[in-house]
Amino acid sequence: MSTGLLYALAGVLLFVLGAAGVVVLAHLLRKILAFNVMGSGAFLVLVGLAQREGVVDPVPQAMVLTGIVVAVAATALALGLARALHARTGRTGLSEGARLD
Amino acid sequence: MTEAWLDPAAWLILLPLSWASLTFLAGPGRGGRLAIAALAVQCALALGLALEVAATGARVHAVGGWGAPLGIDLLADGLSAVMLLLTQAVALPIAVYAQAYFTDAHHRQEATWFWPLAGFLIAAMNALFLSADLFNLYVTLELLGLAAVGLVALGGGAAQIAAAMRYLLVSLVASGAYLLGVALIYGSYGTVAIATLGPLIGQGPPLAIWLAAGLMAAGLAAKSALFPFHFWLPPAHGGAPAPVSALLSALVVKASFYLVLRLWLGPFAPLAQTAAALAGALGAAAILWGSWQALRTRHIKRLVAWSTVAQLGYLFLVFPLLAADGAALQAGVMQAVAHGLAKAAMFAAAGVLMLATGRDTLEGLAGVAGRVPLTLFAFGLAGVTIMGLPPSGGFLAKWLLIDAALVSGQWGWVVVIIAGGLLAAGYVFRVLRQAFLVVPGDTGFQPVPRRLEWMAFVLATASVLLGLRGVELMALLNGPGDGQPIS
Amino acid sequence: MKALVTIAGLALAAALIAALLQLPPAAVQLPAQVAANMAQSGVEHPVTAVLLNFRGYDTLLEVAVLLLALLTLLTLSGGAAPAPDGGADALLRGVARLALPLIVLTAGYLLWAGAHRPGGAFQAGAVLAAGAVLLQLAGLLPAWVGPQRLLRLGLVLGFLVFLGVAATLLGGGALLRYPPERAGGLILLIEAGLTLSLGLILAGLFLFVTGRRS
Amino acid sequence: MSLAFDLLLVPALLWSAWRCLATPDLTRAVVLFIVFGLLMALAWARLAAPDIALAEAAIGAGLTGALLLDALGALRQRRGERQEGA
Repeated sequence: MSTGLLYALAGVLLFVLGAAGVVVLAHLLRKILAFNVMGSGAFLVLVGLAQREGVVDPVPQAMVLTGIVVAVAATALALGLARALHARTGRTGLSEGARLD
Repeated sequence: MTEAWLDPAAWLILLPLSWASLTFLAGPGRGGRLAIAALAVQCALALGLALEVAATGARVHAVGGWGAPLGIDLLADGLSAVMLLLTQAVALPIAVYAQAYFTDAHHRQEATWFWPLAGFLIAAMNALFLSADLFNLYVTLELLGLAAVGLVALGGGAAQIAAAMRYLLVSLVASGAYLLGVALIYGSYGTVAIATLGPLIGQGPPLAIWLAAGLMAAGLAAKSALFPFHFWLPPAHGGAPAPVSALLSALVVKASFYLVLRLWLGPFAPLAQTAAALAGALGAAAILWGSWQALRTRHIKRLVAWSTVAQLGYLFLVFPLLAADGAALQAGVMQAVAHGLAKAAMFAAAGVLMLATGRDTLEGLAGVAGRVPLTLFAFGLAGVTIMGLPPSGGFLAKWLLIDAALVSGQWGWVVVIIAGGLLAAGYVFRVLRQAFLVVPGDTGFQPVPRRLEWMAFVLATASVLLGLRGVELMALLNGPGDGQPIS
Repeated sequence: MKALVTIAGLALAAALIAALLQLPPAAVQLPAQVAANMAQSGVEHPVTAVLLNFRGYDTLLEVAVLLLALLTLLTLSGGAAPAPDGGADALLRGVARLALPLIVLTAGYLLWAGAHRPGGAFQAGAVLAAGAVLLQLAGLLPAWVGPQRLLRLGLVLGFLVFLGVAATLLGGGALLRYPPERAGGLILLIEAGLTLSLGLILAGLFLFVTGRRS
Repeated sequence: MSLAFDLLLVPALLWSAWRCLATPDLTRAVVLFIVFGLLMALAWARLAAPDIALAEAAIGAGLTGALLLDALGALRQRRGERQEGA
């Protein structure tokens, strides 16, 4: 098994772990952590899988750089919303507001 | 063929990006006039692009001059041209509406960064409709999602922040699933250019591609609020300021639907048939559940938002019918356009009603018809489209859907479509009946800027008249000569 | 709910792993195409060539994403700004004064190095952002008191330069189509603008998260 | 040699991610996330992607970590110590 494929497989596990975390965990900060784990997993699959034959591929590497910046923007936004919600209601999760109408 | 520097496709992306940043530079709450002027130009550009595509067929703009698969291509075909037209045609009246809405004393504090956020939102949609590269589409999806979340949070109240947070989480997980799909596709074929992928997938896709298609479709369905992923939509669309709700409900959810359609008809066509029945079933469930909730809610904007959940269901009914009848594509696109115009009108009207009554409930509407008759008329006209009565665009869309279902012998869908229309009549009349109640004495209604009423009316009229001009729009989907709708 | 998610997650992971293990080699080989076009890209580092030339359009939109996140954070803080920390410690102030030239130098080096080896506008911007945060914490940055016109200009300047170059090059046949002989200079111009703006935006993401230090 | 390194790093990545999400203590979770980010930077170096390694360390672990730690403090504050929102 090549290095690339090994990390791609690790990426799959991280993605699934993170995605499940976003759904299951209640605290907003944990959801945000889980989202970041999920994103890292997808990035590892992108580069690892593309480089599974051992050839370095700058194209997915550049895509991941873009993705990391997008992820940090999303994280900052999510944290801002979480803090604003906490400041207004004292809540750190969404579940109490799950009523749809 | 025009000169490259006049290419409307490129300017439809550059222009909104520019005014988004310039209105930011101008300062909080400012830049409305610049945005409206730029949107007027964008309308002309979208129209020009549609005429060009109708005359000469799909056209490609190779960004950077490299061409796919090394570079990123922009593709303007009939489908993109229609969606671009819809986007600019809704955005311009809503911008005029927003300028008056946010000058109003009650909403001035919500105006802070509306214009730059709206500019990035529109730029993101235009870029999405034009992109022919799966990773670039991921970036446009994130841009669109973050802009939409920012707009939902604009009100600043606890309920709006909570709705924005929920929307953001759904949006991020959905884009994550989409991105993993892109990673699998790049790993499998070494490219993410849609044009290059088509023939490669046609040669018998490996398991990874099936999973990629599933992940991407699920992510996009969640972004389109397809049942059962609709739970985030009513609070987000129902709680945002009225012009924001209009943009989100009329346009943003259509963008991810467009992408599903694009992938379904394009590179994933070899896989599509397996999931067609599922997409249709979820669409049918959305129609019934969304309409039912719209019949029960006590809030005006929640009612309109639940109606969006239901109307989006019709879009997904297209998938089981596509294989049998090419008219299903036209029906779906007509539904997207008609609903876009009508829903923007409804939210615009709902915003006027809430300003006039100072309340957000249906009970508060009693007697309001005497004060804002034009708005009620606009709401009713938009309702005609939502119910699918002739001669509206909604009628044309639903008629084509029923026709496609009958041709292919799929009777079940016909029942759902007709039931959805009856339920829609129920919730539209709930609003109208309450508004026309005669109430004795002073009701204390607030005056409303006339411009708000007129914009609701313009959008509603457009959604009805669309039924008369629908043929031209649908001809665009077929391209100039060949009957092949996509590239 | 938890059990359902666990089962679905395990099934998805198993399917994905099976799919990855049986994947045949890719049909398209982009690394070869990147290598073949490096001479025309204006830079010598392949990742920078992809990021700013071959797929420069992605990067343009990505900067918009960052601006957008900042805008929403500004909305959430109600346009009100983080007040400067009055009692900043003298030691911190001294350290910040000393570190500042070093930070700017490092950012400049990373920016310049990006053309040839790992580095570039994003890494340089991150370093500048760290510097801006340091200055703010030391109370040396009165401009942060609010997103005034000058600060807003700094925040969007990199994006506007990028947009301007993209639009100007439209005359050459396509968006962002650099003439090979001028590509290096234009990319450096864009990266310089981006370094400044990204530094401010990234620092802003940190400082404007709902009224820091208020 | 390098394979041995990979076989240590991959479990460490998975373990830190798992602990980060599973630990009951929030502060620990954030610290573990920063550790995870640094391990990711190592993974990128192993994948011959030094640009990503730099960005991951600076932005992924650094900036995100700082944002998270700061948010942690804010979310711990009792409601009422901060101004009430609209």
